Amino acid sequence: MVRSKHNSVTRLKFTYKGSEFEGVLIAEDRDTYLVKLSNGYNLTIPRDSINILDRNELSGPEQSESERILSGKGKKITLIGSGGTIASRVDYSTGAVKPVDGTEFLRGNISNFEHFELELKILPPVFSEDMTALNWQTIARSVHAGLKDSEGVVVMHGTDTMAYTASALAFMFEKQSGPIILTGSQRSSDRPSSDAFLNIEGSLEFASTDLGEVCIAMHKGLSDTTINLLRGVRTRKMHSSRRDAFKSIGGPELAEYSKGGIKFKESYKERDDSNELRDKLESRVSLIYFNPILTNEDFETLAFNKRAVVLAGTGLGHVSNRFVPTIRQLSKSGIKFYMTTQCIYGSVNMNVYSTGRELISAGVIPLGNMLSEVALVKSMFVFANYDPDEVDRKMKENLRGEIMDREVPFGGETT
Amino acid sequence: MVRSKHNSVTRLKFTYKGSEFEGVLIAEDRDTYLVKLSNGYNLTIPRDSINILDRNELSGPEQSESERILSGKGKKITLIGSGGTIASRVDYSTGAVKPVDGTEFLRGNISNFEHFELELKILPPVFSEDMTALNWQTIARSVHAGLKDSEGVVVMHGTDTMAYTASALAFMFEKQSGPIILTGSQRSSDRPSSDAFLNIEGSLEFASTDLGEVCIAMHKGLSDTTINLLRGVRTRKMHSSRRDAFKSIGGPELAEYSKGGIKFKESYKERDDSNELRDKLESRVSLIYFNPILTNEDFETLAFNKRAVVLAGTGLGHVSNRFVPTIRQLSKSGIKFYMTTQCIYGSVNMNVYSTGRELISAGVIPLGNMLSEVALVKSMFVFANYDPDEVDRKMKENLRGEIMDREVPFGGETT
Amino acid sequence: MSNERKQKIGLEVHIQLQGEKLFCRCPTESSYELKEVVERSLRLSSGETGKFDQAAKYETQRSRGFIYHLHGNNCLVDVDEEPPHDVNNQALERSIALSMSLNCSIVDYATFMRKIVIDGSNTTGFQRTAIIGFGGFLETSRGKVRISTVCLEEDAARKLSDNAGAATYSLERLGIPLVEISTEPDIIDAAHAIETAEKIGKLALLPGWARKGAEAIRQDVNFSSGFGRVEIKGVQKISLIETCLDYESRRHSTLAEISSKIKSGFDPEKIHFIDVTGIFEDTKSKIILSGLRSGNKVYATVLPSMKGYLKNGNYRLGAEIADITRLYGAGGIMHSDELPGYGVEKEITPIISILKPNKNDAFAILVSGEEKIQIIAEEIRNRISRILSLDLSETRFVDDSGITHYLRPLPGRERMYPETDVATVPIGSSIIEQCKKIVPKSEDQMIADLTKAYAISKQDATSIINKGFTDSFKKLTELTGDARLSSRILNQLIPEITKKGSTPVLPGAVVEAVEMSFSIGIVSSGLERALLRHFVDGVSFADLSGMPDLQAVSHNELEKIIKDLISNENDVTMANLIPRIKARENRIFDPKDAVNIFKMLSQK
Amino acid sequence: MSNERKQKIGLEVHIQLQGEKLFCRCPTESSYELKEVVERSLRLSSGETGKFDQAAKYETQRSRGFIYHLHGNNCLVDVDEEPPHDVNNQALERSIALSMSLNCSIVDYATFMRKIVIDGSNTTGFQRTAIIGFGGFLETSRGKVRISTVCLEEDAARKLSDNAGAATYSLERLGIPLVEISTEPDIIDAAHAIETAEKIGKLALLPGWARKGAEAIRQDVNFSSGFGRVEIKGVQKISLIETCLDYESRRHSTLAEISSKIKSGFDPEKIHFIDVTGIFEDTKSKIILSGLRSGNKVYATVLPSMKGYLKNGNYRLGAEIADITRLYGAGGIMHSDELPGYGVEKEITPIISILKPNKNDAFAILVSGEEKIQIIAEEIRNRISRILSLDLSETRFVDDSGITHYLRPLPGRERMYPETDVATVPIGSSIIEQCKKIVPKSEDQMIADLTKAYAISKQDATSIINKGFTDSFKKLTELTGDARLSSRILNQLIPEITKKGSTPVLPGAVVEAVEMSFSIGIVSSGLERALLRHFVDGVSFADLSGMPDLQAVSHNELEKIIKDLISNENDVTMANLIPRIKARENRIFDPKDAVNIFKMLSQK
Repeated sequence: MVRSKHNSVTRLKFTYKGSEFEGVLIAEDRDTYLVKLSNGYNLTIPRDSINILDRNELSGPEQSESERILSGKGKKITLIGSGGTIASRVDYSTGAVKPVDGTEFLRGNISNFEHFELELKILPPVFSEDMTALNWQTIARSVHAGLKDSEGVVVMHGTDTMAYTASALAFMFEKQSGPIILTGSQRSSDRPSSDAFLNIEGSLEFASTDLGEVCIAMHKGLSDTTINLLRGVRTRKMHSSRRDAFKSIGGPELAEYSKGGIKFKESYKERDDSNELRDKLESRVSLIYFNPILTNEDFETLAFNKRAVVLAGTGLGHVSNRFVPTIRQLSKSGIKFYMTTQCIYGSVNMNVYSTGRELISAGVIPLGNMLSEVALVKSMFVFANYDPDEVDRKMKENLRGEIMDREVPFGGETT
Repeated sequence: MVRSKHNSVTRLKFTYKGSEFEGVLIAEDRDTYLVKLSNGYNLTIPRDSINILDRNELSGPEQSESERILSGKGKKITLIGSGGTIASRVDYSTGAVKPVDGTEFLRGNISNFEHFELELKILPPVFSEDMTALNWQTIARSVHAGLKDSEGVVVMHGTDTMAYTASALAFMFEKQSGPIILTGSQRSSDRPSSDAFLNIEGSLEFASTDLGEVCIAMHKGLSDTTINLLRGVRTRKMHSSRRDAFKSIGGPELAEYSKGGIKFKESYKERDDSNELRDKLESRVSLIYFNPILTNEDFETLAFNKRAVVLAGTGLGHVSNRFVPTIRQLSKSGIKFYMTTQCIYGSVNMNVYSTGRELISAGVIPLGNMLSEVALVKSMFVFANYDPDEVDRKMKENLRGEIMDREVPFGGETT
Repeated sequence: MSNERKQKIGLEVHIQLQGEKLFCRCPTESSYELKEVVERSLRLSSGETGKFDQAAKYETQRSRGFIYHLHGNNCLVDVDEEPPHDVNNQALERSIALSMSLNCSIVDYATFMRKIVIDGSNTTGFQRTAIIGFGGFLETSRGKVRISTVCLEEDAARKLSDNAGAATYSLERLGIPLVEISTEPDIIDAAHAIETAEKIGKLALLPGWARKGAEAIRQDVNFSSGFGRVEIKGVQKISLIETCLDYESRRHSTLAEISSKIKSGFDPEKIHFIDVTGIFEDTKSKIILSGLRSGNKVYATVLPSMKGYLKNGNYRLGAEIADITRLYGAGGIMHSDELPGYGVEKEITPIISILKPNKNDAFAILVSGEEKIQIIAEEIRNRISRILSLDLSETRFVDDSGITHYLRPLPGRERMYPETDVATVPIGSSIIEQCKKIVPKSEDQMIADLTKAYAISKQDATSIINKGFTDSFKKLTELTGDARLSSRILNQLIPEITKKGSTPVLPGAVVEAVEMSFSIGIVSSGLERALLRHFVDGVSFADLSGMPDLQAVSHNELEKIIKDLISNENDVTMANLIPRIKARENRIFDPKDAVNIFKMLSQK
Repeated sequence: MSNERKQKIGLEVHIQLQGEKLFCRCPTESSYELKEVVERSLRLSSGETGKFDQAAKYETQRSRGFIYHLHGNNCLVDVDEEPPHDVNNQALERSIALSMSLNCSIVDYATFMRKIVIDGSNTTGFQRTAIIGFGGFLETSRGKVRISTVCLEEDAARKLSDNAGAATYSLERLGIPLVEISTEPDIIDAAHAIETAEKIGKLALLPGWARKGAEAIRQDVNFSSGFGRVEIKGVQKISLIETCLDYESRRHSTLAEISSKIKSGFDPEKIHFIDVTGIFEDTKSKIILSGLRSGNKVYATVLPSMKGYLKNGNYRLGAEIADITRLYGAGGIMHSDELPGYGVEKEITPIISILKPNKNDAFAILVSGEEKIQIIAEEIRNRISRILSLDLSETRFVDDSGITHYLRPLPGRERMYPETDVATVPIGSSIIEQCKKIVPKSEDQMIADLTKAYAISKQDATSIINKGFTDSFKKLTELTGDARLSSRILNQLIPEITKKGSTPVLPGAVVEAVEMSFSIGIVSSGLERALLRHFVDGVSFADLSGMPDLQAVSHNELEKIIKDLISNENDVTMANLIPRIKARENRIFDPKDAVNIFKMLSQK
């Protein structure tokens, strides 16, 4: 996907290998021109092979300014664009992709456009992989403002780190007066097959329920028929490219949306009467993904000067016994260690094997079936908002559904 | 699971809270005695509450020495015990767990015991989570010796890092004259419900085929009915505790074993005429599991002084753009960066988004759908056995089935 | 019975606690909906010291597959796919409190261990159990019965069916906290056993800790008459205690008789099954024919010196043998004491000519699969030898008619070893203090307390307590200020409503209805009528509020009525006052108040 | 035709390359087994510059769901669940080589772009395509035909069915590399078009690069007679080229006639559908009845000034309208030029009284769903306006009978934009050199080469080349040393075997059989007989080796026979020598050799 903002058009007339062409210049670099010919075809031409007969700068087509608020007849929903391909659109004349500037891009593309009063807020676009705690805070404040004057909020987000952002928002909102739904697209919006529109359609429906949780809404399967509602703190991107990449880990989805409407499948927290945002986040935390090659030195570096270290251990929650003395020592110095499993599915249980018991005695605290990434984000929230003598209890406590007491061997995908 | 080697038995006669008891001392620590009463029940008693009337040291029951080789009528298979709960057995009198010392523990517990001539080799037991490259080499040499005088080898291994070991063996064996099957147990062998025996039963069957690959054989589902044969370099432990935790990622299993026999489902490499072991491994490699909180300093430390760095990036293979200058610089200094996806399922593709293209230009090499952990182990093999100008090509080349060209959206579990 | 003196009776009372399961957070209750099916097998580490438990070993020899049905209250822990979670704190505290009420010492640590059970009733192959209390006693009408231990354990799965190939279990019961209370053999007779069982059961039942339902409290009965201990499993109904003790006692004495008569002539090696399938090719026995059609064979064996003891008056050695063959899925036997019979007649002579029994020998015919006939023979030899040497110790089970059957040998101590997946729980002083607050009182104590505090009859108090209505009774009395009225509502009105109405009414609903009634002005004396109309006839409170026979006439109104009577009806006297008022007024009034008013007004 | 002069004809030839797909590693071939079904919809980013492609926009207006059937040669890429992999190198090289053989310039970079196609035939909503060569030419018997471009693109999915609700596609064809060769409109007539198409097709067919099968090579025909360009899609059979060009040419000239006659009187705004369902309540028309039962309504509209032009002799304006209504799933129309008919008779008068058509106006009846009647009316107004203003440019498709139908407007350039998921591939000198080595020769050149090298007839060479037997021919000739024999075996014997035998025989098998025959001593002159016996009669080589009429008599043996003849039969002469030998010997012998031996011996 090309992202560009230039709006003027350069028309070229040239010869190349003895043939004469006309076209529009789409891009150029040190060596080549990328030209769109008058028959629509694109050609990449070396600078030294082109013979330009005529070059003509034209100002590009006017962007029609869309209304910022479109009054449907239904509930007011705030749409927040935080970046990612979902909140962008393609200019077919050049193939360039730009952020949307109004809700008009949804008209005709989602079937429930007229059922809502939509307000669009565009934050400075950030690639999903570039999101940091600062961006989470910016989004959180924007969501907070959105909740104040609408029934629910839909955040359009890049998919790469969407689950991290969802966790961050989930912890930061102690109370929320409406649903906070994150959605994205796995097929970029510059293709007709994009999953973006059905994801937004479903998200708007979810955003108008009485849900009081931060959730992710994405495709359930490969068909454009069903959108899953997934609890943010139990969701992980499990495939790099499929549109059904987002999976609820260890339990079923909360709800499904299809043309037949919404079907809730699990109990959920209902929305609160007011909003309470605690947007402080501690950044001195780290995630150590244990592997047999990890050196003691690297382990120490990753833990050093941190307040909390989340270990993604093997199996039921183990790291090599060679790290036990280091952990014991750092633990005594005040660094907190929390154990999760790199298996992704299932819970840690550090009573079963002696290594687990050793680690507990060295100071490691098991976090049940909390996902490693969620534990990392949770530690940022807990360490910024609670006293040091409360942090362990808070980390172990189920604050937002991030820990599941029960994992059942039926219904939904369990591994 | 308690591991102990003491063989003598201490009989106690004592009073506790006014009642008189007799029993066997199972364990004692600073504060307590753990006693097995004559009715079988266990009691933990504080030292200061017990009044010992009589203490009697007896030598424990004799261990009957099992034959090391048991001659069934079938193919010769070498069983290697490398540690883990699978190759251990419980002493019901004390609950202590000890490594097996012969194949007798299988008699009556696997249905095909008489079909093979089994030889057991016990390596010094290592907890799965403590395995290092040195252990992989030890196991590899033992397997190599086993292949020389048997039809196939079954390695009993702890499950936590079994997939790492399987990958290491897969790369180290350029040629193998028979199947190399790793197996373990998710339910420890000290319980009647252990999955160990059916796993071994299936492994022996797989080890007597014409397979020329390193595979993992574990339960297919929650029932004790079917054992999966999984290609070592495409397998990951996906659940901390379920017996069907091991999953083939991105493609179906190679074969299944049930009482009906073996059913091959995919094409596989057949065994070679001879063995070729390349057991050198480079340890100056590391795995960086990208997350939004990862600092530039920690990133640099993990890469510094390494020969190869495997990045577990987000989505199609991204890390934050803030690492691009660091990667570019370290890359110029000779450190190799390889990209995999932390989604686990699916392939990286760094052409789609500008971050990916930036990372490629900074020197990062995408590894298709190779698993992060497998890429790490592969880099250890490649950097120890190939010239620097060959390493990139070898990393990208599909050596043992670790890269899949095609991922299909049907058949088997795909995410 | 002549040997009643020598009898020793002990009980193990098992009480299911309601709430969550012992080692996971699944609820103990569940709608019975099949969610998933899992197939398993269980194995023992053999090649061990060789001393592993004989009961477990016995089950291994019967090795089959197990099929488990999973329900809504099952999770990975139940199906042995996840280690146990922390122990259920509420269950632990209640088991401690129960131990305390049984005057036990409480352990300093709850140490869970694994008791190997490989009949499939536990998916793990073991049951987790811990001693919580020991060395206690229970007061009974016939003296103290000592309590040896109180254990906290997991309940087992419920068996749905048991075929030769596989046993099927439902898992919804697995893992429910079970308090096991074992007495010493201090119990005198069946009646005493029943009293003891009931007293123990009520300790958990009355405070509402026990689950509801038939299987929530089960007894195992231990019995001995000098020939070894018999453990009788699964005596769910209290009423079965007497029947099965009676049966077992008779069984022991007749076996002692048999033993004294034939012990010397018994040579176990003569029990040896011979394939006689050929003889039955055109048999008229439907039982045998159907067995042959399933691919089985017909076997026959001599039963040495047993002629006349297999089924003859009280002698029932045949049943002891059939218990074995049925356990191995081979059906019962046909033996010479009952032949000809079952359609077997013409085959008898050829069988005798093959078996060549001696004069005192009996013989038996058995239809069985070829693969298990050897092990069945071995088991019969062992068991008859033990019986005739009067070692009757074994585990039995009781059927619905109170008859006991052989189940397996007694478990030994070998089958227990530490459950290291569960951390040992220290029971410190803060837990002890917490538990002391909730120690259940005995039923007698509760009745005495209630009778005293509310001045109700012992009968009413007993009924309230046993119905679990104590809380409702207290609330009702607070509302009505009348303990007897409250007792009447709970003990008489609720059954009446339930009898007349279509659905049973719960005390909670009645308390609410009383509250509502008072709020709309219904008076105490109209209360029972109001409740009947509401619950039985479906009259709404809005309608009830308009019914005069439920409302009271106020003092002022009453005064006005009487004044009016006096002024208009000259013949009003103290004697006819009440009927006269009633003739004018449908609502309820206080007659005493009326008399006083009349007195006052007439004095003026 | 009078206006043949003005006609311009161009071709787009599409050739499927066999091997792997263009952007994934799936094979192009697959057993047709349904593996999975996926449902999709396609959308265009609207709210854009407003200039997005009209063909694409048109499809959006017909928006429906798409159902995709996945097969064994589909992967995540095909179903748009994974970005494209690297371009298939073999396909790229072959497309370059084909460009070279068409005398094209080769681009310096293969730049893939996305051509939006949202009729569902591509799961992505676009087709990936890149220009590989341009500015070339093809020599034909009637002069050079210029080649404008050679593109490498993905083939589309195959449509299985097309209902109002959803179109269903099978994906096994999607992504197969397709070389698209576009000519300039230099083609003179249908015969010339056929020659051109065949010459281009054979460039890929003869070296075995093209897939086998009916759809492996398809043509689109571009036609213009001065009223705009018509692109006729899907002319799979070469034979249809002539029929459809003929049809289209006539269509243009009659439309020109119609236009000149009624253009001035046409007011598009008069086309307006009125709901006349009420009139048809008890209609006898089965078509309309069945439409009503499906919940549709009946509409009628005036067709201004069209009376006599809808279906009258060559005039077929009705078909032009029906093409539209059918595309929207509304079935055809019934119009006044053919009414009464279709069971519609009594309804005509009421309709006329509602529509009130003018004298020259026609009218039409249509059964349609209510939701789409407006868009159908709009499309009819637009299309008829364009036709009458003689802008006939559009995309059409040809049916099996060679008749063309309206498909959609011509695509515009707007619908192409860069495919950034695929890195631009530089075509450097090493690739160019590699490709030069494999440039396919034209058929004429190949025939000339083969004729010259093997001294076989041009007819035989043509046949060998066109059957793809060149390699087998060369191998055979190496074995037999006799090119004509080899040609005879391939061109005559194989068809004969195939005709007589049950299954067709492949040249590879024949070459193997020849090798085998020689190894067991069968001589060249017996070869054809041996092959017939082997393939048709199933005679094994072991049996063949014993058949004398396939074996040769050696020189020495022949000498012995002739010596014997001479000594025993005095009347042997040169003239009767051969018959005399044959009478004695079944095996084959060389008559010349016999004559020489006889000469030599008689000279002695």
